[in-house]
Amino acid sequence: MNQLLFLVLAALTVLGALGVVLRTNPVHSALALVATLFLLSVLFVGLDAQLVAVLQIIVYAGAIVVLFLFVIMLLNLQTDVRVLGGGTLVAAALAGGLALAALLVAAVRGASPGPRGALPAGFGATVSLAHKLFTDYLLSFELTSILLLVAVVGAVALAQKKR
Amino acid sequence: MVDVAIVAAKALVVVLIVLLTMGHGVFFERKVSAIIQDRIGANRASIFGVAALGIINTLVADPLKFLLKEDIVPANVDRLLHFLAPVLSVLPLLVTFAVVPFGDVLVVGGRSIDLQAAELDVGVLYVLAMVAMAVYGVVLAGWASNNRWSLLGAVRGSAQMISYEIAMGLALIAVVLTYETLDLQTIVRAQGALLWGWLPAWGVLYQPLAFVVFMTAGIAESKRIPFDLPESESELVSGYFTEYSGAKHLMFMMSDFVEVVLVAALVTTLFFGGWQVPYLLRDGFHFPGGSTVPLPSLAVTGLQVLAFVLKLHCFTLLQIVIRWTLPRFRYDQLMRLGWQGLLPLSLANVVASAFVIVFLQRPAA
Amino acid sequence: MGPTPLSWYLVLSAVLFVIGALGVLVRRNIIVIFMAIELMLNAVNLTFVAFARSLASTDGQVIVFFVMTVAAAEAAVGLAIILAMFRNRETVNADEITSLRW
Amino acid sequence: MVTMAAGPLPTELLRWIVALPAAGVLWHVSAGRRWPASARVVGPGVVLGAFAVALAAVAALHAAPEGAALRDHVAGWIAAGPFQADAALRLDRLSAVMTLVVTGIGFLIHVYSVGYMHDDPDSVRFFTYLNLFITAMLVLVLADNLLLLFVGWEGVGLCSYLLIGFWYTDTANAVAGKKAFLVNRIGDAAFLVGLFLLWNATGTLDFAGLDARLSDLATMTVGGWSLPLVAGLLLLAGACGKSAQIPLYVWLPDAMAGPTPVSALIHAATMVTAGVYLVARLHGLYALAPAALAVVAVIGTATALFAAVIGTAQTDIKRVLAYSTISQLGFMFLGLGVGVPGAAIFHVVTHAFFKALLFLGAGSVIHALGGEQDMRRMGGLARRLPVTFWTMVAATLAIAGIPPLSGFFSKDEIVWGAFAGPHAAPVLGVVAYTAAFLTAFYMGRLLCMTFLGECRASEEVQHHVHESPWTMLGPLVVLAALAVGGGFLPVPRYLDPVLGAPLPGIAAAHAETPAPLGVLALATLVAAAGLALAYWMYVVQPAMPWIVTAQLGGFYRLVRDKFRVDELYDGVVVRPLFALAGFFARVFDPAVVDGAVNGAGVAVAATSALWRRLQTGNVQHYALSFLLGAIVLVAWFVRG
Repeated sequence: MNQLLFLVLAALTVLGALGVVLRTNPVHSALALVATLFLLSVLFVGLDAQLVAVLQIIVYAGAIVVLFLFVIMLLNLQTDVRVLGGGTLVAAALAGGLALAALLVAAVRGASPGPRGALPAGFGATVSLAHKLFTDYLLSFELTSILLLVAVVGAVALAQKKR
Repeated sequence: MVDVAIVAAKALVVVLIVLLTMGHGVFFERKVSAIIQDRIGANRASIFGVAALGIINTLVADPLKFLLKEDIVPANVDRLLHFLAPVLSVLPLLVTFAVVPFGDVLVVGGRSIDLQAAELDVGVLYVLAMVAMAVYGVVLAGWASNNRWSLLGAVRGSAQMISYEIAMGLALIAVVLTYETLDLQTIVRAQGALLWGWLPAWGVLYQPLAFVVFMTAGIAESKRIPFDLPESESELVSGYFTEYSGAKHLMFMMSDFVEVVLVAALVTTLFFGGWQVPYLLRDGFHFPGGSTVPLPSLAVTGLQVLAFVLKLHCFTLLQIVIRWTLPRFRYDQLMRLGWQGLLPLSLANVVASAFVIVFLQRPAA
Repeated sequence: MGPTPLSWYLVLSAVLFVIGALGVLVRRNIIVIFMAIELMLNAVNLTFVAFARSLASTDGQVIVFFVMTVAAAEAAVGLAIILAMFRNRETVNADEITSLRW
Repeated sequence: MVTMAAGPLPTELLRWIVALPAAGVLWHVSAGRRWPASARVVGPGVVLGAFAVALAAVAALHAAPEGAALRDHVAGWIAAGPFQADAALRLDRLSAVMTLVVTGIGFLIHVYSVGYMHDDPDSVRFFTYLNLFITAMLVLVLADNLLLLFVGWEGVGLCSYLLIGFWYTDTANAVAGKKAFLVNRIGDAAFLVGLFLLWNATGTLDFAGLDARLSDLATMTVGGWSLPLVAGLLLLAGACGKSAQIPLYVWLPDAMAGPTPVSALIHAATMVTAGVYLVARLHGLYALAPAALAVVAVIGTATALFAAVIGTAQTDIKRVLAYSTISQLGFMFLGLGVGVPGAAIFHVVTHAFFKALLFLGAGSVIHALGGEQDMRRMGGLARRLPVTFWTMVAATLAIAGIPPLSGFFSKDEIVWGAFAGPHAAPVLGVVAYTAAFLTAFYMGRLLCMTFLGECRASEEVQHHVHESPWTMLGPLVVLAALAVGGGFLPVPRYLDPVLGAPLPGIAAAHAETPAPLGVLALATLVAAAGLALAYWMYVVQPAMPWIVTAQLGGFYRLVRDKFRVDELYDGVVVRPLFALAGFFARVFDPAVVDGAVNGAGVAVAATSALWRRLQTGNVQHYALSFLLGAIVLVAWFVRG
């Protein structure tokens, strides 16, 4: 991907992420999250991951964040009065977060580009991913179905009104 | 440069087709409802005495009125989101048409142009993704309006859309299973085959159940009667767009109709051969009896686009007839239909399709 | 302007991850905390996809698929818990839901 | 004689010998509740089956070269590092004799039990235990290594306990069972230590492996003592417990609390001979430790005399037989000790015949008298119970040693071994003669008091006296035939190949010199004298016992009270132990043990009172510790 394009997208993504964390209104946070996820999906397309990009929109933007919004509306949440947790916690978290950021960037900066050679035909296409899913990752794939089933049952059981 | 121009041209054609069908849809809406209810319908506005069966009224006067009305933004609303909501509700739907093919290939000056605005490997998923995005318009409109009715409408709307998206997606999966591709153009091409030498192998023959489910879910997605609970004027004033007026209100109205056209386009593409004209191949007609009528390539393409637009009109009309025929559901009925009716039905359809496909290895197409 | 190096993606991912982590730590609203968790997951997804591209192997993308599945399950169950909790406690503030302790 | 086809021996037969009674147990446990009557058929049936299979296996053994053994490796059992013990069975001539005795006599007693336990509501449980006992006993005698033998050893101990306390609602029975168990535990502990020693020294517990290491063992020492001596004495302690030898014999008389078939099968014919079998099985080891053998001989002789003396003063018919058993087991130990294990095993066999017969006969009498066991309220039953009487006569003559009945041959071999065996000790021979005389006397006394003279039972009881059913009499007759003719079985010669000298030059071969005629005559004379004295005292001159007891006075009371050994043990062992336990229960446990436990609890509680401040319940505080952990991890990765 073009470096300039990347920088623009990255800046927007970071802005979106900051929006998620800093906006006091949960609906705004959710929208910032959607924007971030959408931008990430664009980055994915730039990384030749078309299927993942589309799934990102369907699953995250189309389902998960809508669910968030739905719950926010159901609980009729308004702008937070007190946004942050206790002062000690915030201070410790900020210090820790900065340390982690510094460490991660330090760890990552020198990452070797890896064998960047020519991409195999159909890289990131549905067929190649599906093939991987149903061969190498078959067990994990089937297990996720169980996970989802459990999640569905659990969510229904939890959200149900007690009789 | 030429490529960019071609893409722009294709996009323009798509938008034109959509706008055309939508305009006709609006007109049908007024006139067909009048016929159904045994009245005359829109006939007031006229230009120099020409009412043109109400076309002036529906396609000129009404939009003008909307556009020229004052844009009222209530106090204490989230202005940015209030503005964004109508855009977000119509934009994803329009963008979806990018992957709908409206013709085969157009051969111009040695160039073969695929008549599909965006050739996407994951077309079907793209459709699902964009349809899913449409929820945001509803949700934001309801929430940003700072109005009880709006919020309730938005909650209803988002729940309804999410619920029916699932059935819609599962119906699409059955279709994908049948054609073994996610590309809509490929799906349409596969429907050009003939069964037993004479019957066009349209998707509805392979997936009748998926068609019914998809159509129902599509109508529910468009939030029109009998699924119009998010706006249900007798309960929620106007639902999530109660606080909208003028051009923004028009955009919500538009998004309803765009959705109608979108459903028509998808049904056409997936189940009724898309741009396919029976027996018409690239070099002309090849009738089952053996007789052929050779046609020039340009004529063939023209026929195909025409056929596509015609089918689009048919299914738009069908949806309008349904809208004016059925009463509104109760909310629990709506949810039961979605979760206990369509969802198990489409699931069973997917499983059955998978079995059939595995046993037959591939469909006769 | 040539193609973007891998490390740029990784730095972006690290920054997103830390923003998400900070969100989890400092916000009181538990729904926002959840969103921040999604943000962290997505930061990791970006790493996977970037490495997949860099190593020309789709395994990274497959992992993203699993991450999404888990995220969906987590969101469903998590929000159901939040709903149930809100019904009992009338609050979504993390520091007011502290009865699970000595 | 079946001639075996050339080729591998049918070793798989062995597992079926054990499996059949085990299957019987399973049947009783699973189906016995629903079809209680089936136990009467299945119980004896599986033992008969085991006997038949054992016969086939012995026939196969016969076809094999002399001294060979069938070995059936059923499964690997324990393989822990260098320690190896397999579930393997072994049939050589020694175990063949024992197996046939166990299954054969066992079958007869099972048949007898069908009649004896006919009216007992718990007969299914009875047959369950009995079959379980047969299973365990077969594991014991067929085991290929000492550890598996120990399993069978404990198994028969368990069955003994269960069967002694079979009528557990009577506290005395339960107490007797517990006593048997605890006394045996003393011996078993020593047995286990002996096993550890042997394994530590040789690295194997297989009989074949042990025999192969004998020459190494001979020179080994433990704590300055000869290892074979120490191991032999430890194993002897176990044998003393199981075979009721001084000082661990006290449980056997009390064990008569169990049903009479149990006394016959377990506490006379089979289980109590396990100690004899063990010493015979390890005769190679004992050959390396003549001092241990001497101890065996002395203990045996002392027990034989001591128990015989007590036996003369008991009035309970089963107790007389119990002391008789102890005494006869003492003879067997004497045989082992003086180096004629073949004769000892021979005596095991004949003793099984006539002692089982005696117990079953006694059972028949008790049955006829409605549960009466006191001989002072018997008498004159000969005409009323003719079959029982005549079979008892045969058994009495056999145990007394009247030729040509079986006891004469086996006992004679042992006593002659004391004079002429490889480790001859004439003093012990003389004592043995005394014990033999007493044996004849108390057996004659038993016979006379029970069957001859006036009947001293109450009118009510006399009225109901009846001969037992044929399920009970049949085994009596068969056993009587065996008791009469069993002496002609060539058991010692048959056992020579396995019980001969394990290593050349360590112990001389079994005494081949036949006993001189004079010795035989003397033995016969001693036996006849004993019987005659009993007849004279209890039939001809019924007043004599009173005169004798009055003359003996205190000594008589001492004998009647079994030399007050139980009281001695009670004072020396049991009470101090109880006192010690009381101290621990009342002082040590509350103060020290509970104090430590509670103290630990208090300490933990105090510590956690500090630590639990970390648990705020706020999920974000926990998340913060996640973050810190992540920082540490990433730092660790980045570090290099």
